[in-house]
Amino acid sequence: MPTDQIVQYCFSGITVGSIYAIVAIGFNIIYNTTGVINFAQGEFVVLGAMTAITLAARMPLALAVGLAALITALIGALVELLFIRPAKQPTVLRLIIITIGVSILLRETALHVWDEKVHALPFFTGTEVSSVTLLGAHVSPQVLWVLGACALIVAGLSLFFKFTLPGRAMRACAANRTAAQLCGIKVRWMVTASFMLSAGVGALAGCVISPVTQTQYDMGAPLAIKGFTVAILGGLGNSVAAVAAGLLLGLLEAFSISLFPLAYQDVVAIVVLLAVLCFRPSGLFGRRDAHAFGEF
Amino acid sequence: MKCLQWFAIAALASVVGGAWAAEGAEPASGPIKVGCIFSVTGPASNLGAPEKKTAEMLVEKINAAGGVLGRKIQLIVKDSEGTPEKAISFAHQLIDEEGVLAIIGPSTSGESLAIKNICQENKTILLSCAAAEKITDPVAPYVFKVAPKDACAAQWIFQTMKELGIRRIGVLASNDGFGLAGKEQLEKYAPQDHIEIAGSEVYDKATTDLTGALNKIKGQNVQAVVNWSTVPAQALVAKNMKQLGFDVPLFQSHGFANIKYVQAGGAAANGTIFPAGRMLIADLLPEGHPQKRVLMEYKKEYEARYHEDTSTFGGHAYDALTILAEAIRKAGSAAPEKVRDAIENLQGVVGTAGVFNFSKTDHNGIGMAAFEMLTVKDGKFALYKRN
Amino acid sequence: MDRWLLDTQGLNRFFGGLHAVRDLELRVAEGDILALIGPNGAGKTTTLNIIAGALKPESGVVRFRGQPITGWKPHAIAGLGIARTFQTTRLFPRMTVAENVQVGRHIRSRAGFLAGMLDLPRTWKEERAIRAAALAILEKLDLAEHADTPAGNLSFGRQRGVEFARALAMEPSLLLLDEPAAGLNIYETAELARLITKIRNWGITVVIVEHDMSLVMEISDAVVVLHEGSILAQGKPAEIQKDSEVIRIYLGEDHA
Amino acid sequence: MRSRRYAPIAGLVFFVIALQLALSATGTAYYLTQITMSVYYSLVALGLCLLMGYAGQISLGHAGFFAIGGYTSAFLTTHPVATSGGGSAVRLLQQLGLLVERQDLYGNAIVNLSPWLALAIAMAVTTAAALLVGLPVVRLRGHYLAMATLGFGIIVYRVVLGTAGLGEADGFSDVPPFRLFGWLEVNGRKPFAAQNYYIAWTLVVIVMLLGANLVRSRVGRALRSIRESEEAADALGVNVARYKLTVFVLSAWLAALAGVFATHYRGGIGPSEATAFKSIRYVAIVAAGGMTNLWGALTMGVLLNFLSLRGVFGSYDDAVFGAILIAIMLFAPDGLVRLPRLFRRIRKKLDGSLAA
Repeated sequence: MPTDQIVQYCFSGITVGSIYAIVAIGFNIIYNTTGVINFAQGEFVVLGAMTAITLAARMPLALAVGLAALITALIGALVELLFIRPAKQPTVLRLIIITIGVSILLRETALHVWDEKVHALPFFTGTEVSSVTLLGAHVSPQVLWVLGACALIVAGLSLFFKFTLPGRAMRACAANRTAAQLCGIKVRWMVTASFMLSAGVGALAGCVISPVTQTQYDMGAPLAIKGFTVAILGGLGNSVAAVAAGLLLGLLEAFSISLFPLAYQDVVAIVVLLAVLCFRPSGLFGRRDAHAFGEF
Repeated sequence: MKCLQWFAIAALASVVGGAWAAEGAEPASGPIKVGCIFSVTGPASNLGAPEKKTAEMLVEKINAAGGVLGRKIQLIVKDSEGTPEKAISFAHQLIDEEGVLAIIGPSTSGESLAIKNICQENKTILLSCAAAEKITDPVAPYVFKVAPKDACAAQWIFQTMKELGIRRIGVLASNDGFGLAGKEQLEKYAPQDHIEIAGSEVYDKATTDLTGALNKIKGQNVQAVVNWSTVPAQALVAKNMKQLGFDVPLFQSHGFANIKYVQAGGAAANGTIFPAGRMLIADLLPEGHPQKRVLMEYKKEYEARYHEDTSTFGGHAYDALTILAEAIRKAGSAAPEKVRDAIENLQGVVGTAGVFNFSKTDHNGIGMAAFEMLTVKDGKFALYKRN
Repeated sequence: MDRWLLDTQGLNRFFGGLHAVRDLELRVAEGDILALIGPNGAGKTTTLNIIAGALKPESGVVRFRGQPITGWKPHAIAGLGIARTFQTTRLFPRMTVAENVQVGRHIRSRAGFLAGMLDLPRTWKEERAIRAAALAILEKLDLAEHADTPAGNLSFGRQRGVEFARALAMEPSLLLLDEPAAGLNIYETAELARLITKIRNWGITVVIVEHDMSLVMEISDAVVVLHEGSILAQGKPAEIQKDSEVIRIYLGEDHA
Repeated sequence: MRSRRYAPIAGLVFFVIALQLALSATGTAYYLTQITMSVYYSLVALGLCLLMGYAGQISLGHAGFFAIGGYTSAFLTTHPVATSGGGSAVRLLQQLGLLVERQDLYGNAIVNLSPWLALAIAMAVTTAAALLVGLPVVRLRGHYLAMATLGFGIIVYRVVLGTAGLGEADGFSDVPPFRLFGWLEVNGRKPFAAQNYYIAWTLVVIVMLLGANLVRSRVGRALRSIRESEEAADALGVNVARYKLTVFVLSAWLAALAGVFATHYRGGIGPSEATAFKSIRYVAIVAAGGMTNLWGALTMGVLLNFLSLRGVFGSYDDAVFGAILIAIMLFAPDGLVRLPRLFRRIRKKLDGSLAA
């Protein structure tokens, strides 16, 4: 394989991988404060992008993206208030089923609010045909936006969780719910906040990738599955590991094309996931005994 | 327990007895029932949604003009979500319960093939909107299709390639009925046109990134890429190729015939070459062209009513309904066997896809003449001319 | 060798850097009530979990009637007739009390998937026997009136009783009790003491981990004091009460 | 005790026969086709109910097993067997009567494997797949289990969608009928509608009989104890891993069996039978039936599928199942079939307080 082709595979792997990583981080934010895996995470990505596309027709792009993230965050809060909070004695099984239901409802709503057609945000810089040459490979400038956004989100979130009061409160809930409650943290509202944050992050991701991947009402679920795969590969709850796992899976998928038909690309990713679940349920980077068996 | 036994005996009797009483003869008055099975939602909604809209619009128009043979057409639309199991269920429902004269659709090949035998056995006319050749090959007397032959589209592409001196190509196809049917035809006709398919990849319709696959094909030193699909990935292919600096001509199938994809592809879509019906270039057609009037009318009405652009697929529903109405008129009756015979004898029916000429052995009725080679210039469709 | 119903040799278990059980040599004589005591973190529950198969030791051997059972799965160990209760009661809350106890008959009955589906007369008979045995045990523990109540609806004390009934339904030869008196009031504790003595008199050996000293001293035949994972002292209750080392490290700290 | 257990089954038989008679008497026998299809789907729900409701193990991949059954049988019974010049294996099959000669729609003679042999192979393949997935899956809980089973389903979907020999996106559409014996055959054509209605229900009645026995047996209790507390069940001598694996395989069998019969009945199968959403629908059905309730799963399985197959939900089909999932989990965790019981209990209480 010539070097420029290898570099090209690397770039497409890293692009796809960082998209997965952002979705996985969205999973982790909610998982950490609530112990819930929100199967509707992919829908936040779609909602964010769709809203931004609608808004972008009426206002500057940056404003549209910001507003879309805000609106999606509110939808996230609404999802928590309407569907998660009222669940009594929420077992993991029940919460999984509820979030799956939410995912289906959001998807169908998107279908009927928008339509079945494909939409895309305009490129943030340049156009469809612009490409940047890096190490002998060609990439779209939007890819750099995706990578930048991913890095920014990771950095922003770690600052948020380390240095801000709400961030610390959310971490406290993750570490020990009861103790957090005793310290006067309103745990219930922290859960709502985590849904908002995660929806907002998802929406941002949706906006950055929309020019490259395009957006359609039903692309949420496949994205969510990949994001979930990455979250587990990295070890549930560990966002830095999720980035590493995302890039790893992206690269794996990119290079798998050179060996297997593209039609089996998902199979490769999921076989890896099943193998990890089988042998290292705590993820590639997690401690062997940590999280291995969540309570049911 | 006694009661149970009587039940069992009665039930057994009705089982051994077999079929229930035959349906009554076709009523000579009242509306003519036509069933539609479209994948209005689900993975093939880009086909089914415009088909449904078109069918509803056209039936309204026909009925407003007094219907066919003085009878109104009653349309019963079912959303199969692109799944054969629902298509089968709806086919039974439409035939047994509604007693429809004909079924228009399904939108996808898998569904059409799944209900082909059901329609044939029940002597209900099927006018499929899907691509696969297998729908009308081998010919089943009651089964027709209106979508143009993939084989013709493939031959048009290869002919253009030969003119350009292209010998070595890469093929991409979506993993759905449309894409696979096209890929099959490309592979079938490539050898006789002396074109080598150096690499081919099949991708999921929901794919969001094709740079990997294109990179692989790029590594095969091809002179052109053919993409065969109906899905948004058509714009993605164009974009990804430009991003990769992969500078060879991009050919697409007639599935590209939707201005949405050109818009989604933006500047990257410019220069794409593809075969298509004349719907997209209706305004460019000379005044005397047989399709000009039909196409302009359909376009105008559809766009006024639904505020969206027409697509080839909506056109399929238009053609199917037009053919059916024409056949009923010719037959002078809505009896299935007479209408069927009439369709087989239809000649020169002008539709959106072209001029249909059916025969006993050709239940598709449309050939090479259905297509023109088009290209994209400055975000608009234009006739392709070698320069 | 067969002198001991249960014995361990050189048992070690770590949790990260913590050496929870250190070269433990434990011997349980048949028919005894043996109490495992010690301050928090002494490794009592860990030892119990290792015996029951819920934890694996890093090294060492557990023998039951001379047969090594180290590393066996809990269900296999249960199959030998070693029953246990948990520190926090683990009933099957949405099953009735009777059903809870019937699960206790699992190792004493045989019907598998096929037999269960076909409901052969033999299975049917076995099922009747299971139900009868379960009811008999509930009767013995004065819980028969709650037989059809979902176990989760019972009071805390009764739930503990059901857990005992469930364990006894196994007809165990060894019963491991993990802090059975925790959360009980003095009347309930006295009741518990009588029950445990009764169980011993049925011929069941009991190993009990307990903090309640008066209970331990009242009922046990032998006491083992653990400290930082190893045995500090062992002997009759009266001897332990006099052991100055134990008083200093264990009782002394408690009283300080 | 026993007769009480079999009374509902007798009631079901009674209902099934009465329904068919009523339909043919009123000239609405056309409903039979869609009922038959729904009954096959409810078989999957019954298996999932055992796994999810009783043993407490979620599976988001059961459509995968349905597809494995259906596709294996479809592949084997449509793949022509070369009789001329075939090896000794072919001759052996011929002597055993395991080859079927038939004519296709266009009068060409073809020789295929007997559907009975195909059924046996389909079940064997399913067993292998269930064991392969089950071995790691029995060790997992909660989200991990959900993801692993979801992943399995996606793999099956991708493989049937991406493999040329399995028809790719088009699937199979020319699967022959399955002659059970004599004049009895699994066949979707109109003259066979009534007997196929009974074939499907017979399967369900047998499964209900075995299932109702199982859940009340020693094994059923053990399964529920696993759902309640794996640790306690383990400590009582229940071989948790083996029970989980066995019930996983059992429920996979039911799904695959439904797949085989439904495929022969409809004359085909497509990749849409293997999608993740299909699996989620089965979960929704079991949830709507009240999770730990075989009768609920059966009722909801037949009812919801029947409505869906008739297109009652129109373009909102998916949304309906999503809404069911949420509503059931939030407001009626005991399922829809328990609602009347809930009302009855409330009324009884009211009556009681009035009488007092």
